[in-house]
Amino acid sequence: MVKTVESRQSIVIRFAGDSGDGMQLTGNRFTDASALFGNDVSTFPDYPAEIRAPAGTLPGVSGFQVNFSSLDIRTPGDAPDVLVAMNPAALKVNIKDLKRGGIVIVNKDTFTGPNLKKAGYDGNPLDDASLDNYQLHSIPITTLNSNAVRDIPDLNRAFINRSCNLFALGVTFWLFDRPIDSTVKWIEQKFKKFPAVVAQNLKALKTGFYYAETAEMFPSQYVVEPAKIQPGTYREITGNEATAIGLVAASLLADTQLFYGSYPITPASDVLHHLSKYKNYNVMTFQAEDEIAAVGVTIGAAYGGLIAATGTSGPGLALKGEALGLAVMTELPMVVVNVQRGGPSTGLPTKTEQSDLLQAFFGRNGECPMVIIAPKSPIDCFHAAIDAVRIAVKYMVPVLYLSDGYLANGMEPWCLPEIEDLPKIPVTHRTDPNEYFPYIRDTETLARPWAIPGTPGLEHRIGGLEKAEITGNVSYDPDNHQKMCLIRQEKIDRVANDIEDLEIRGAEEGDVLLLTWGGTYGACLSACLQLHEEGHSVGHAHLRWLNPFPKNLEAVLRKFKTVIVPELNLGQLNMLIRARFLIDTVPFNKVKGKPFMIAEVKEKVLEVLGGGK
Amino acid sequence: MVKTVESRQSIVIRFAGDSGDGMQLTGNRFTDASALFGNDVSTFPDYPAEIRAPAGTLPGVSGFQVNFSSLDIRTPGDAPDVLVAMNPAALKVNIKDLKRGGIVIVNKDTFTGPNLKKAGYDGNPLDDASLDNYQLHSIPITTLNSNAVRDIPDLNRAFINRSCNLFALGVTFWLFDRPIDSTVKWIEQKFKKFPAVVAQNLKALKTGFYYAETAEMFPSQYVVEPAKIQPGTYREITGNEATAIGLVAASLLADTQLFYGSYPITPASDVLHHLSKYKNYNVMTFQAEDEIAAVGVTIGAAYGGLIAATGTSGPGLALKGEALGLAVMTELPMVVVNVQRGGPSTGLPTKTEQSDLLQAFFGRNGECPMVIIAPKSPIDCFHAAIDAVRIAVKYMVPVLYLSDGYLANGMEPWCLPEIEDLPKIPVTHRTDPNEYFPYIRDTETLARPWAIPGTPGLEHRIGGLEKAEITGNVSYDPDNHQKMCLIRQEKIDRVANDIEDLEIRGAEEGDVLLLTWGGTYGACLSACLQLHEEGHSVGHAHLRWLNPFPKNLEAVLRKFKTVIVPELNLGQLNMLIRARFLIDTVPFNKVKGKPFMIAEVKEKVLEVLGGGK
Amino acid sequence: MTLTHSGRIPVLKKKDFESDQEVRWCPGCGDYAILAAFLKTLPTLGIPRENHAIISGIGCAARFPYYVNTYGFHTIHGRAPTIASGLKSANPDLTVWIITGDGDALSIGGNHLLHCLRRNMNVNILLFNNRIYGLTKGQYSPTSEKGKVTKSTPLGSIESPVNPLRFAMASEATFVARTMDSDLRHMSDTIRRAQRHKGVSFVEIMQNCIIFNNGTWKPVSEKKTRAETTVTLEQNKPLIFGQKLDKGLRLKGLGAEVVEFDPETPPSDLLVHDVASPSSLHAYMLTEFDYPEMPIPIGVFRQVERPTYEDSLHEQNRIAIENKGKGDLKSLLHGTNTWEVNADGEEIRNDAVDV
Amino acid sequence: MTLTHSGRIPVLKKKDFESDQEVRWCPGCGDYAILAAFLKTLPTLGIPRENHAIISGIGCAARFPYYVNTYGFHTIHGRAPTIASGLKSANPDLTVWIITGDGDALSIGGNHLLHCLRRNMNVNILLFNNRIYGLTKGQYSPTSEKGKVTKSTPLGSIESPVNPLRFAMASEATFVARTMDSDLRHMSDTIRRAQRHKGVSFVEIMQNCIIFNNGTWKPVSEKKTRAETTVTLEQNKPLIFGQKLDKGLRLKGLGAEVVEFDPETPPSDLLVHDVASPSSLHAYMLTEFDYPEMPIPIGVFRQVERPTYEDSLHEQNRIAIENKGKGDLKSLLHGTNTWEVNADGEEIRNDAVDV
Ligand SMILES: Cc1ncc(C[n+]2csc(CCOP(=O)(O)OP(=O)(O)O)c2C)c(N)n1
Ligand SMILES: Cc1ncc(C[n+]2csc(CCOP(=O)(O)OP(=O)(O)O)c2C)c(N)n1
Ligand code: SF4
Ligand code: SF4
Ligand SMILES: [Mg+2]
Ligand SMILES: [Mg+2]
Repeated sequence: MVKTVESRQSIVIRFAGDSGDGMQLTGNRFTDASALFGNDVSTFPDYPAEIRAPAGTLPGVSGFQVNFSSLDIRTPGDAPDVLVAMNPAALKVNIKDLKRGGIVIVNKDTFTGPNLKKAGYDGNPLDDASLDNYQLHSIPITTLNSNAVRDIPDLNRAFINRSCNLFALGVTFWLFDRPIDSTVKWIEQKFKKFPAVVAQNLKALKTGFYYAETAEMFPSQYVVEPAKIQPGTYREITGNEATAIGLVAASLLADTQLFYGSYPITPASDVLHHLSKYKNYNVMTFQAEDEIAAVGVTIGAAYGGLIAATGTSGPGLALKGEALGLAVMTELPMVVVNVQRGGPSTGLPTKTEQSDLLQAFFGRNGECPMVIIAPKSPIDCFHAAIDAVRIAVKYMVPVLYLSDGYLANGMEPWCLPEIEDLPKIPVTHRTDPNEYFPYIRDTETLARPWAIPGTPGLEHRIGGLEKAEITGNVSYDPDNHQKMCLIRQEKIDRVANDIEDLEIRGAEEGDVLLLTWGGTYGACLSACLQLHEEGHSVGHAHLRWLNPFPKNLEAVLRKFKTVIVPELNLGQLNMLIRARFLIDTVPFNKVKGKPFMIAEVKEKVLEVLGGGK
Repeated sequence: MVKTVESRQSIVIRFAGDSGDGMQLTGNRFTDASALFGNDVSTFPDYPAEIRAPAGTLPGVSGFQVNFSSLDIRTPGDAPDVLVAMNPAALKVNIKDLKRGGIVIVNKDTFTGPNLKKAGYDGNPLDDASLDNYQLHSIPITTLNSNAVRDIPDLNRAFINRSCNLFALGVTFWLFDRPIDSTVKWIEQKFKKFPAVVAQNLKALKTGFYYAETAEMFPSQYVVEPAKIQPGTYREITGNEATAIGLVAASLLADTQLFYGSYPITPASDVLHHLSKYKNYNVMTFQAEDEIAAVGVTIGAAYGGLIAATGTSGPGLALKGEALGLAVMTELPMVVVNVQRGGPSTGLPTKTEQSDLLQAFFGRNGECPMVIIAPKSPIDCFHAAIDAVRIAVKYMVPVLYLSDGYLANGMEPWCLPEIEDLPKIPVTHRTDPNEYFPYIRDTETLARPWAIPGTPGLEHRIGGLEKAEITGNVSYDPDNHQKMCLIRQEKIDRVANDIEDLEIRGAEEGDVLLLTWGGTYGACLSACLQLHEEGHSVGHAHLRWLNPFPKNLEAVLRKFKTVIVPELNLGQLNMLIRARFLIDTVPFNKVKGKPFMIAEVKEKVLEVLGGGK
Repeated sequence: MTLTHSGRIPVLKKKDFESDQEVRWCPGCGDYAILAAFLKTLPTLGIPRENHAIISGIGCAARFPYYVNTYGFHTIHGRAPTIASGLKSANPDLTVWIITGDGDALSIGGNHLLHCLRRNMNVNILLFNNRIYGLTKGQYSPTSEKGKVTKSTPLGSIESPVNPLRFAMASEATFVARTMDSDLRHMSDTIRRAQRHKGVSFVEIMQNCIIFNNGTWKPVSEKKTRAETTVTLEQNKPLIFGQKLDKGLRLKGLGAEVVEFDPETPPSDLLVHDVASPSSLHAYMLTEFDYPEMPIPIGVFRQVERPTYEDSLHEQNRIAIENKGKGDLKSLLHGTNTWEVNADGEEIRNDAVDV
Repeated sequence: MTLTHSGRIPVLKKKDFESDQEVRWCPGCGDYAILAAFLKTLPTLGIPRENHAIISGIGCAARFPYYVNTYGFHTIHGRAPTIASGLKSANPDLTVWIITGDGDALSIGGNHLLHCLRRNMNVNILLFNNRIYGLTKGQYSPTSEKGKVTKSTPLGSIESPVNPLRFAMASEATFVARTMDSDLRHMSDTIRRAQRHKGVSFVEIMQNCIIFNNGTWKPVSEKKTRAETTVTLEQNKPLIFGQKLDKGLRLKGLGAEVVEFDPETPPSDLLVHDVASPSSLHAYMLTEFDYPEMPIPIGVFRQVERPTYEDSLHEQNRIAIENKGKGDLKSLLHGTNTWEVNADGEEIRNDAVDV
């Protein structure tokens, strides 16, 4: 058979199997090979529910998706072109996402009675017409793998099937023309203490590779050329790791110790885990007894003069509401990381959502405004964390940092910034007792002085009761209260002087603007650019700062006939925009625990352009 | 001197003095006399900060305001016509509120060096021109009282000044031509074990009365005729008491036991205190260890099939956010009372505010909608509590009930409703195991069945993870999640089928609509009616239900050229209205811990009518 | 409110209590054994299935209710005692179980646990203590040893653990016991005794998390060493342990010491276990014992009687109704101070003057 | 982070610590006496004024920081231990005081108190126990007696109180003491000893709320009965009390009994107080004593040493820096796995393969 090779700009492949099938490992190896090959790569794991489900069931399915491209990738989470499904449950859960006409590779051996039943199939989907819209490749991986490895000396026969994933990886390596050597090296290193395991895995990998080459089952190979990648030093990074590193970087740029108080919660725990490894950066982490304590110790550390941050996810943010009011009242600088997940209540803890925006705005008693920033990509988590610290200490305010599960676990290659390009963060702890008052304000930022315990001559009292304007004494004066409420709002408003203007990509003005925030940035920008290239008058603008809005937001909105606000919630930013600007924006909502796909955004825009429904 | 008598429709008098001066008692006696005289009466206490302040200081001032009228009164909290100030601090704190030209009665003897200093006066306001705009009556009450009572046998000389308040009361009784006999009787009863105290108080009261009559200091007496009061049985009631009674009444109407779980907090504690007295109504009160526990036990009681309610104020509501998400997810019926106070944080705990509306809407993680009702007057607290229970059990949803400090402590005479006019509240605990599923729904209300532990055959599991549509099993299915989020929203929306349409008072359509919610009802309605009578095209509509809005809200709004939204916050309802209807409403905000005065609302309307600033 | 169920209690079997949900713990998790013991014990209690309610917080342990075919409520992290207290107050006839983990109960939920215990709610608390946060994938918990290396403590934890039983004692619990996932019979027995106790029952179950804290209870969980590392508490029996029953515990000042002896002739001054000892010091002392200095006590440490919260709550209502008569809508609305306004607008006081 | 202050410590007087805020407690409130004792003690500690930080929650007691001219933070209800822990971690050189009430500490704040104690944060916790919620005008608290009639319990409370000292002991506190508002000297002395203790110090102060719970500590607060109703704990001294010093405490099994004797010849087997007794049982036993059966112990119950949380926290950083070198921006960004892309778009791995 003549080997045809088709060239593609970009491919999305999803590996799916049981939690025990090693899909995260498989995906990571594929990613590594692709990155080293020179593609732009972006990945997104899709974990099962927080607890192990029985093998073979739908809730037990674990996935890992890799988007690799010869172009600049903006989202790892798009609809896959290829699905590798190690069992019926994996097929069932993931097939809906696959692009029409996409490639499905299954381990045929697992499509047997009990497994099919566990996955809720009545018949065998490999035999009926249900996969007719896809290119199905049904491989008896268990058998082939077992045949290949069973004679390896010292092999632990109980683990014989454990290398099925490497067999599948081999198949995909061939299909996409990836070199296998980096993976070979990795296996040799990783298992060097267990020669039998090395032998088994190598054998499986190679057998898969050669099987695909010789079995004549694929009509062609696909090649994704290396991307034109900007020269520089790269590393791979997830959003959570970038958040952690961003906070540490901010502390170094501010020359002030970092304190992070947190109580573990999915999907925010990794920020704590990462930060606890940075002790030689003098980072202090404090695992608190609950979220209230976590924000409490953070307020204490901020009061003590440190760069203080706390991190959680939605339910934890709800618990922190009361204490955040204290932070607002006492005007202490800190960063409150919230990695959003599916709600309400415990909801879908391992899935992504953008449904805490209004909680971030309003989840506290009284008039209690907070600055809100939302990173737009895993890499931007780094920069947004630095920006959050910069604004917090400059304006003496707590800053809410809204990440989400998609960003948190998504991974991108990161071209490291030049250190010199990261501006210092000036931090001043007041020491001068002359004309010191706890609530005297900087005329530009309205920041009050950061006078920390231990400083001679600045002894003072603060607290959650309303403060008199300058002295900070407790005040029940009616006019003072109104004034202070307005000042706290004004502080937030003035942050607008310090944030970047909104940029428009695609059409500068015209028919439709996509207005986004947070982790939906990539998919929506891609949708916009594709539509624009296809000749449509579509622009895209992205809000990194949600409170305050950038000053030119209204001007940008008014350049377009229609503004679409895509969100992974039921229309939260949409409501804020309508209220502020009285523009009849079009909400575009999805609450499925999953990111937007480029195609669905495009479809929505086309529908609006066509004046459709 | 000839005694002139002027007739007035209504008078607002405020008694103010030190916490120890007995102002609440004085105000209550004046109220009682006025009610018995046949006036419509409405009162509002103004307590000092939560903790005793030193005598004579500004934070130590305590006030009690009585509005008595020959008409139907809608607000006790309007600008006073008369101020009785027992010391300089009381004058300082209250004079700003007095109507121009109003009467000021002071105890001159207290305007001495140390007292003036404690109140922050440089000079003596009785001597300079600062009170020129008022009718000042400066009476040496301490001296006169002491002269009057000092020879009473067995008098405890340490308490000689304790009857100054009754002297002042006597003065006001003469001034407004109130009979003193009910107060005489009250004193005789109250202190019957202490004859010297009876003698002292009676002497002080009468001396004050006769002093006013003979001292020729008032140019005239004022008479407020009895109001045309509807026949019936009356009692006086505060908002908090009405809330408590409303909940008990709902439980009787539902023939189901009431459970109230709460942690004390100003100004909500009295609801707990009242309810704990209703044990012979089989009411269970549970003082929990904190607000989270309070809502937790309430969820448990609702799960157990009772009429369950919990109550708190702003900071406590913040703490309850996470658990309320569970209540929303598990679709259990309960009422969440929130008596709003000044925020953010501890804020102004004894003062009123309407700044928890957005917290009520959005203070929880995820898409987590709740029904919200807000009573409009102390009496309406009774009806709103019943309505809240009715909707909760009919739709199987938690209902947020937003009262405020002004309603909570305000008191009105209440013409008791006929028992037959209170409709029964049907409660069904499912018992039929046929085709039972935990999340099967009523087609009209979308309510799921209330199947309580202990019922044979209905054993099932619920929890905070997302539920599968009908079975209620844990589900991570993406489409199911979106569907369930929409169903939870739809349930709230359908409540609109069950609530009263918005009514318009004043002009039916025209120039300006005042759109209000909560405790500002009375002042704004009065302002509207007065303006309307004065020939302006002004209407008033009041939202008792905030979520969902009544169905005819948009139609009502569109009947007017301009909609003004007066609120004791920085524009919370205003934002919701703008977002929903894209109408350029005009916010009118006050955040001073105090209610609106009729005059300031009128002024605002006139400003808008005049196209002013 | 009292619920009625059909008079006769059907004979129930283990499988009547098994739910149709697939069990979702990691293979080898100690929670399976606890579930098995629980399912085995339930039918022996003589309680109709519908009268059980299992309330849990969040954590691996807290998945428990899904697997038992009774009423079950998987609530939020740390708050199970509050929801259980509300439910039990609403319906004292229910048998209410609280299933919780060391993080759920003692980290975020410590305060509710304290108050639930001192109130003496008649509920049964089973704390699955694996000394780790399982569900969030392995951070140290309030029962983790000092120095414990976990995801959040790469250089070891710096916190002293809290002893759950000591905490329960200080919280005035009326029933305090300890058992372990590796001894099915003892677990089942302890669960049964906890349920039989009228008042709050607190049971620590030493549980293995095979994924994140494997072997944390090794000295006691291994059958072959257990006789030497533990001492089983039995009412009115001397505290004797050891493979050969040749060791015992004896008072020494304000504390105890181990003595060895010939099993044929145990000394007469051995400490005799009494769950209802007049002073709580006996039980408190036992909570201090830790291996290797002392054997780890297993069994019921303390069991005393005190009125339960829900009984007192209902009793106050009963008395109030007896004294004042059952309130109705009319008396509710009228209160104690009303007046009439007649058609002429005259006012007449109805009641005693308000003093 | 370590703060420096001017090398020499000025000689401070009571009035240096008085703030300009007017004190706002009810006339006759026990809090005045506590404030007086505190203000009197502060200058004797040799600590510069700016190095004190007083953190409180919400309640009457919690108003305390306003009246002391140091750093003060009046936080939110129940959370003072968390804010204090953050502050103390940030700056271990500060002398941090936590001022709290029985509701603040043991109702809403019970969990934070537990964890603050077991972590052994080197802070000083003064719990003003008036057995009532003062600020919210008189509801029962977790230390109120069963049967207590209050605004929220017209027929009496149905909850068993928690004993603050027993709770502290179970929470692994390293310093546990009790004093009272009516004994200025003892208060001052106890406050000083609490501050001197390196580690967490927990002091219960029996305080009178004249408005809502007047006389709650009557047996101990009245000078004339105090000698009979209390026993003062002194290190290495036998436990003797009584007007005539004619009563003492003696061990009896696992517990103690009162013996009377001729003051001239006290028996030799009286219980001798040892704050650092090897077993915590000694102190725990003392917490059980209550009048009238036993005299109420006053003084330091227990004081032992354990590394403090904040020291260990900083120590781990020190060691990490020593071992790995102090991290900088470059090492931070690079991490352990980078590759270079050169101008031709070729990729080269920089580091070890990621395993
Ligand atoms: C408010 C909130 N905070 C944090 C979490 C995350 N969380 C879930 S379970 C858990 C701890 C579980 O530990 P444990 O109670 O010991 O149970 P185990 O999993 O070990 O059985 C945490 C921190 C949560 N679900 N909710
Ligand atoms: C979140 C929250 N819940 C409730 C309150 C109301 N509150 C203030 S102080 C207090 C209890 C005070 O009792 P305690 O701690 O004993 O202090 P005391 O006033 O007796 O000194 C309560 C319930 C509050 N301020 N915040
Ligand atoms: S993580 Fe540990 S506790 Fe949780 S299910 Fe797995 S083994 Fe059990
Ligand atoms: S209410 Fe009680 S505790 Fe509070 S200030 Fe008054 S006397 Fe003191
Ligand atoms: Mg655990
Ligand atoms: Mg108290």
